[in-house]
Amino acid sequence: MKIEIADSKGMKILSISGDIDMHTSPDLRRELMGLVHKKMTPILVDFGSVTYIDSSGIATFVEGLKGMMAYGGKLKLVGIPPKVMEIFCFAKLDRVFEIHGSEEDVCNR
Amino acid sequence: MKIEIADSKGMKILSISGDIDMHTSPDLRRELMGLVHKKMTPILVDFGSVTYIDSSGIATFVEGLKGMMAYGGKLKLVGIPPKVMEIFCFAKLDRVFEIHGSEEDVCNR
Amino acid sequence: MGGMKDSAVIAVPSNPKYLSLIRAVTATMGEIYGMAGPVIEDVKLAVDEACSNVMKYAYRGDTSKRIIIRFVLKKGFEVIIEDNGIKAQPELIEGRSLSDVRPGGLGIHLIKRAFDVFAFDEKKKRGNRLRLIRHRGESDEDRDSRQ
Amino acid sequence: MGGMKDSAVIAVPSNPKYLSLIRAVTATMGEIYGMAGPVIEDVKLAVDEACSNVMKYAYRGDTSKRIIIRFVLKKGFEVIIEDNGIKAQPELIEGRSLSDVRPGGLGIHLIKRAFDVFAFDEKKKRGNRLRLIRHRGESDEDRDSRQ
Ligand SMILES: Nc1ncnc2c1ncn2[C@@H]1O[C@H](COP(=O)(O)OP(=O)(O)O)[C@@H](O)[C@H]1O
Ligand SMILES: Nc1ncnc2c1ncn2[C@@H]1O[C@H](COP(=O)(O)OP(=O)(O)O)[C@@H](O)[C@H]1O
Repeated sequence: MKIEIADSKGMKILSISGDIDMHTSPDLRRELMGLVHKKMTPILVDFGSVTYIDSSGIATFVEGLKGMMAYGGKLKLVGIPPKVMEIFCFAKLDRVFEIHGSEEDVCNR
Repeated sequence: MKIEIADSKGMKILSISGDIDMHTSPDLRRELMGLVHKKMTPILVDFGSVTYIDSSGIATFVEGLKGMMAYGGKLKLVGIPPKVMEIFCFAKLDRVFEIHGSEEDVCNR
Repeated sequence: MGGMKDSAVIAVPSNPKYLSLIRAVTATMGEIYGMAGPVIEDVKLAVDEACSNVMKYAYRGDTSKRIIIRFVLKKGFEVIIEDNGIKAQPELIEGRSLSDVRPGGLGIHLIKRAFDVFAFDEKKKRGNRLRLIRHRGESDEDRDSRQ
Repeated sequence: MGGMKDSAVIAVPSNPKYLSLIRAVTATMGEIYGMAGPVIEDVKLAVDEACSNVMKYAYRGDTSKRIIIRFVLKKGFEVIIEDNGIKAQPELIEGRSLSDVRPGGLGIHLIKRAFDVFAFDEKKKRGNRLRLIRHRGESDEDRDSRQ
């Protein structure tokens, strides 16, 4: 897994590539919670190159979202590939997160 | 590995996809030598979707070529991906086979 | 395979960096078994979750131990995961309700949607032996394992 | 990994259908070790060739036996392949000249271009234990292992 962080008009963009699992999610957690502790908003996470996610990855985003809700921040997830989207759906998180540009019919298979 | 055989103006086209290894090369051998025993020519092998080849695969094509030389048949290999081409080069077979549409500079790395 | 059953065994350190290896082996065993692509994804994730739990709960993060995973391809797709760590209390293992949004508690659900059998072997003295079995469907493709 | 060395072991039937598993494990171990992509390809092919030879020569095509492959990631990338088949005569194992065009004899060359050490362990009583080691280069990427 690799993470790139960019700035665009005050918006933080986190681009993730590769597998998110219990080995790599601690790095993701550090980056994401670093921004959350600084009360950044909005934070956009680009999932375009994510090849895999397990429950530790999902838990990391739930933690980030909860942290941001405390200060009214916005977390946007974009470009989630179908295989990964399917896990969000299974976890009933497709309505909890603000998800853009992913085929939601993956949830209704 | 999968093999599809097609006919085009008397030319036999063998399209191979997947991994060619000691498990799958017996199937390839059966198909190729079947055509060779019928003295077919030319035979065109499309490597476009081959993802891997080992020495058993290389040996199968050498056997096919030798069989065809006996009746003056022509064996043409097309669309060999760089990773696969590199093995033909290493085996010094890039000048032995009639290879079309592959980057030969793979051989001169 | 003649009389011998189709099986493979892998032993890896209890280090999360080996989860990618566990996934690669699971996926390839699924291919050898003839599973459809989406089923392979479910099974791969489930085995990853089960092994992550061994690392977290049985070994409490100690990365110097071993996990042994045996795959048996018979009528069903069977995965047996062994450790020498703290014994699990199967009656306490349960996923939390998915409508309760908080981190954690998803793994067990992901394991149980991919496998029909999730059972700890009572006979093992030290450590744990978790047996996961996915029965072969009419066609694994047709099977709708999603909730 | 603490004091324990980074290693993984896999045991598979001596059936060519498990070569895809052997390749998947080799490639993933290469990734974990930090090898560059083209090096992984060479090493994967070499391990496939060595295991194909075990199936052909040590077990003479009997698919009901076992092959055990141990990967040890230390200073070098080490692969130890064990069987219980017919003992190899290392002095008789050699690839044929590549300018002599005929089927066969390529495998040993492919193994030796990827690995610096190719040695049968004399101490093993029954069967064979082949040790392959690829030393870590300055950068595995820079290393030109091609002939
Ligand atoms: N191998 C195991 N050994 C002991 N306890 C376990 C094991 N696997 C799961 N558990 C228990 O079951 C609970 C639910 O597991 P899981 O759904 O994977 O979620 P999480 O690990 O995120 O809490 C865990 O919190 C843990 O208490
Ligand atoms: N594991 C082995 N046990 C016994 N003999 C072997 C083994 N590996 C290779 N050999 C011998 O070395 C020769 C060269 O091997 P190789 O280059 O792989 O080519 P091939 O198997 O196509 O002949 C073989 O023909 C065989 O005689």
